[in-house]
Amino acid sequence: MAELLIRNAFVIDPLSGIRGEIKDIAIRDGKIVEDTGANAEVIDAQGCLTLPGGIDSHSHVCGTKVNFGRYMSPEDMRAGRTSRKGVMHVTSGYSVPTTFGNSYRYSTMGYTTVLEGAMAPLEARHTHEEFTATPHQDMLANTLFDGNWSVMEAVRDKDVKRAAAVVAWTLAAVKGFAIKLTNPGGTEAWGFGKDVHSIHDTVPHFGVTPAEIIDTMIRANEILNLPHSVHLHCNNLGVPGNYQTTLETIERVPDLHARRQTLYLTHAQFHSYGGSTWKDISSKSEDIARMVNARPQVAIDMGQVMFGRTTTMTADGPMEFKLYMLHQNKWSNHDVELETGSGIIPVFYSRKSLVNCVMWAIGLELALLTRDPWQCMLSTDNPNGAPFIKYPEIIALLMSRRFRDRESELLEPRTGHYVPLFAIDRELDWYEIAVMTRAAQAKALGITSIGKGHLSPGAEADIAIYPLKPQEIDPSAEYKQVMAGFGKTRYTIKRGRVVSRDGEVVVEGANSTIWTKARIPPELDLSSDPEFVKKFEQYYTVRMSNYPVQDVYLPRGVCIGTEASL
Amino acid sequence: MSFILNTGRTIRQGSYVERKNTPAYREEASTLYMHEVDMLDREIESGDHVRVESTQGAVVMRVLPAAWLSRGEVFVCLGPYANHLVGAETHCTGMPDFKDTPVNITPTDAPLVSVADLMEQCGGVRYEG
Amino acid sequence: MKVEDVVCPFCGCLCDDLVVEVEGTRVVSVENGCTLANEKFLGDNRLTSPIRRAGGAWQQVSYEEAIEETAAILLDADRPLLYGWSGTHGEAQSIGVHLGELLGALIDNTSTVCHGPSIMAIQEVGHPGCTLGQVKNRADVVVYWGTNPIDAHPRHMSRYTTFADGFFLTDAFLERKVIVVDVRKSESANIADEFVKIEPGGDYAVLAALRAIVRGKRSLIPSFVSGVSREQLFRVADTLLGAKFGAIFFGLGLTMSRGRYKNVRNAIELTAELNRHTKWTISPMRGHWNVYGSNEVFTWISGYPYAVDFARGIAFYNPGETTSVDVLRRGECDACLVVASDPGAHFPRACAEHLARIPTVQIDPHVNATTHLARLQIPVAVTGIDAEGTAYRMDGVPIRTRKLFTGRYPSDTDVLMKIYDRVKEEKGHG
Amino acid sequence: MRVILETKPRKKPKIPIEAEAIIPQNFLLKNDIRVYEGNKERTLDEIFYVTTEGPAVSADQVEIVLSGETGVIKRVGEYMNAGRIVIEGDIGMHCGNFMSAGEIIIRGNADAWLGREMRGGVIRCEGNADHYCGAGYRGEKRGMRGGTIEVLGNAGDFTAEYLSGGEVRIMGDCGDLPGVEMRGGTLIIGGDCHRPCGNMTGGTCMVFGTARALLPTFVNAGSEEREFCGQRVEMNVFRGDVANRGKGTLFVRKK
Repeated sequence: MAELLIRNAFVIDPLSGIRGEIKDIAIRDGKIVEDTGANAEVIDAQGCLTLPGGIDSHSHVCGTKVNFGRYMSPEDMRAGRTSRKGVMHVTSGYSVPTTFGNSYRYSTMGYTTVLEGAMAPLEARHTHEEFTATPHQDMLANTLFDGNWSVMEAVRDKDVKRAAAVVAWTLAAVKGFAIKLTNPGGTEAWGFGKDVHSIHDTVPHFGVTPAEIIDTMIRANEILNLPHSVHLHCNNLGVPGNYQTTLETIERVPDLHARRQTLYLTHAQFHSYGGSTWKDISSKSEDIARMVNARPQVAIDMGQVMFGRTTTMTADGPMEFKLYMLHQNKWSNHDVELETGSGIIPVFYSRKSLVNCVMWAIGLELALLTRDPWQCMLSTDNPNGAPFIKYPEIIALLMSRRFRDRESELLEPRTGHYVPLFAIDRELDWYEIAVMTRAAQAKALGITSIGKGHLSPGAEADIAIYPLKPQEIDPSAEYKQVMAGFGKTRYTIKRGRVVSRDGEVVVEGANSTIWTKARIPPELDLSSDPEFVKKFEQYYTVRMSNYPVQDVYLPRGVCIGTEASL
Repeated sequence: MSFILNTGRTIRQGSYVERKNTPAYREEASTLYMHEVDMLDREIESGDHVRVESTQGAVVMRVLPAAWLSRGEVFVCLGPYANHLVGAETHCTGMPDFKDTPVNITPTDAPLVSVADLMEQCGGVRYEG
Repeated sequence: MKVEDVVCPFCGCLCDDLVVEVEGTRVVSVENGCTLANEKFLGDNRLTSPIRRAGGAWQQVSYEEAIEETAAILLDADRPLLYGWSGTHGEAQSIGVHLGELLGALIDNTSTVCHGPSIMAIQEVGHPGCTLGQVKNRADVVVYWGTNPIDAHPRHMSRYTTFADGFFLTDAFLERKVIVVDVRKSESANIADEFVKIEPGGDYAVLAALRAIVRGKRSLIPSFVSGVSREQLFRVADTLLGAKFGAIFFGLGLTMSRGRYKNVRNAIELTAELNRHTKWTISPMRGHWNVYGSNEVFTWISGYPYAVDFARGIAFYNPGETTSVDVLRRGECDACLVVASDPGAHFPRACAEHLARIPTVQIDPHVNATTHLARLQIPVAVTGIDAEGTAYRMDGVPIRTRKLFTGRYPSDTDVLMKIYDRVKEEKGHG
Repeated sequence: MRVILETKPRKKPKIPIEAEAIIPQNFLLKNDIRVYEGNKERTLDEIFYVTTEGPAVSADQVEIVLSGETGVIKRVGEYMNAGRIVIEGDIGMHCGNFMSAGEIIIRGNADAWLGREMRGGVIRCEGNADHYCGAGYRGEKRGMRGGTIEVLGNAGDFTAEYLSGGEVRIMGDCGDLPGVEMRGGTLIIGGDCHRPCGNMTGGTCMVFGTARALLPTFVNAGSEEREFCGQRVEMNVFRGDVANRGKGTLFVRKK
């Protein structure tokens, strides 16, 4: 029996209602327990900030397009390289690090669970292969349904049960976790070089609208009783004036779930633009936040942009092409038959660019203007807004008005005219940061019941101990210390075992992959539906029997089973 | 040099690729395709053996006519015979000049050699287990 | 026993609809396969046990001895090269990369003499591509440039392009236009709607001209560009612009000819330019069935798709410097492990000579040209026949190959893992 | 201070040495200088006979002289910012990578990537330079950005690829695609070359010999006189590369 006792920890555990108190944490066999025996190994936390392991509910770290981001960018690979050392493998890359690079960096920051934001079902095997090479985090995969022909046909036929059946079959087949819609309808239109420009545009050939896809999938999701809600990347990402689309989308969301949101809107920053061109782009964060505040059924993540170079990558193929025409740098695109698309381009967010400054401000504003931190999660849509290694800096900006003011002096001078940020006094506290970086994620993803995001007995012993003493420092003034502290834990503990210490990775690690399987009545099982099978064999280029991801790809799979309400 | 050697895949080369020590592979990999007019010029008949020489080395091949080539170009499927002629200079791209090696071609009575012979010429020891 | 939906481990098409009949430890028939597939499945030219060269003769050795000796050779080397990888499954490739980092070795895959230049071009300008089903279901114009699928990828046209009916094209052969561009009139050119014959080495100029035409600069174009008439260039450009969905597939005619990756870059930039008007994608015709997998695996572990040098602990990449042909030509490496490929046959003579000079170990099921150059060969199971594992199709779609029977050979994974463990034992964690 | 490094005989002489530590500023600081032979780390005196003469108080007073089998030594002068390196014979790849100031003299030939991503200073190669002289790194958008490279002999293919500042002067011939992707700076080719300036977007290239296989996507913009080695030469002026919305200038000697 492996036992570990953490003493004198300054614990914030929002899901357990602990808002900051000195406590001991007892661990046995990877789980939190009431107490340990006399022989437990002891870590003295010395009053340091101790939180459940960080959870990133939207990040791009594994799979086809992420790896293509590496493949096409030797210049990014050489920008961050470490040698093989001890238990650590070689790492390369700055904005799109290698799998081990991602894993070690997340681990050093106290993150123990990461959701890959977009997995094309046809290429799911690839995502799972990379998951196993990301050893320090438990992984989950959002599964793309935005351009899924079978879904759109069900939507057209107003057959929500059929849509649910497609989702159930696909998630189980590809070992996915949740429904992801990226620019719903737009990725199919992009198959012929087109896009949709509002939620009421008709998707060519299929005769459905993004709004109908979103509505149907929300209901299908709840019929299947999946742990997470629909995870939506709204239409019109990055387009000036797109906040209208975002508002319209949020307005439609019914309140269907008691314990979590009904719709998760990811990287909200990219969807909160006013103006009509890049010249008059402005922040509409106040409108978005007001809407979110009024709709507890919605949760968002920030999609914060930070200055510097990065790589953008998304299933939103048409958006990336637009971005390519602006930047004229490299452009990769990868459409996936019957399912979705994707695009990748490198970008540089500059303080000299008004547009970039406005984007930077919007992310922070959304976090500061959303009243309930459980509704707004901290993210950069890694690596789209910035690599996730910028999280500590974002935390410091949210906790310190002084830091924001100091930053404002470095921005393009007109920025203040286009954004409300510098009129906002709010400074987030330790508790709110704890919510926004783990507890809210666990709740939003629906994984608290498998012991994620909290430290109550029975929970997974995923713990981050930061070299920060909340009782001694003033984050508003000492923001640099906050930044440094969140950048490198004293200890990151994964399933009861110390995996990194003071920035040094100390074990090879072995993670789990969390997936969902909804049980549906046999008559809705598509694997024996002649119509579905026929179309599959006709239009896909792989045989249906070669499509599902075999169990061997999930050496430590954790399946969350649900019963569909059908 | 009077011809440009182009190399590429053929379906027969692919078929025998895992049986490189068989006569069938040897036959395919040592076949040199040449424009018929070039053959006439040099008094080469279909099936004749020729000595093909580049700056890197020389190897005996068997000529077949090809209407699909331009004059001055010859084609040999990729493999050890063609590679006996191709240089290892890559222009710092990693890729040798597989598509444009200048060669001289002269008729010969010498026999075709086997893959094992070629590898022995490179310093290897033939395995015939 | 008949096994359905078998995945073919020959070319990058990775056809997965074969029906293979197995009797005991032998394949007796193959349905749906092309000639190449049939030869692969029915082929019976296995090396039966590990062999070692002792002076001028060969002797059989045990697997244990062979593995021990391989580890010793690699540990003894100051600049070992681990080459090949495209003919095995991803799990084995992964062990290979980790072995490389442990040893401080150079590791390279067969892209180096295949689509390496395509990767270099993609690293300059990106890659607007798609999965093959997009082409099958949508493409009304298909271009094959410097590639001859009929010989190299025999079912490409019937599964994905010319003859493949799709969702938006119910009679592909009639509705789809096929253009072939090559320096020679290949078999594939014979069935094209339009054949563009280019002078050798002229691809770059022709692609540049097409880019200019697509941008509306027709007046600039001389009457002939590398042997192609202005009229034909205009006609081709109009076809490209008139497509609803176009797909370019290119081969070694671009990557191996003069200009190398700059040819590919020009083709990619033409594709990007065309996307301002209509939908176009471009894809390399990858050769080995799992060469793309080796690029993927190398990339997620090391950051680079091929030609990775771990000599300094970190991963360093620079084709031309860290590529196998260059390293062998310069006589740099002092030991070589060849896995699932045949550099003896497919590298220039000077490279084969260096392989013969240094201790070369080959892990491969068959006797091939490299066998004669090696000091040691360890036979393994053939992935897709008596071993299984992950492969990536030419368009990046990962498919799990099947194991049709359990034979007497260990898999690449088994052998490599033992070598890795042995090396790790010697090196420790440090 | 003068540091003389003469190579020692090695058991495996073809294994390249990586010696980015051989730069004047390092010898001034008397760092424990390490080089690499394949995957093995070596002290400087395992590879070289080292002689040091005289004092120096700043890096610009340091001169390093390399002699012997130096053609396999890579990365000499990388990140050099002052002083002088003289190579008596040939030098390996990547000599003068990222160099920002100072001077490198090569009496023999230079291997590939001479002055890769150079920022400033002077490299003078009295023999030939191999491929990618004055070029950049894979995937980067800029090659050499400043300084001067002068090659008295010939240069290989892809010379000055992605050149974006400074001057590359090749007195002899160049191979294929010199100035390809060029976006700034000046490339001067005294002799012949093949397909100059493909896809260029900016900068100036002058070819005083014969430019073979000139690409069809350059617009003729008249003629001008230019001076080369004290001679006035009548040049055709081209703008391009039109395939790439380019605004570069290519001068080619009139026949």
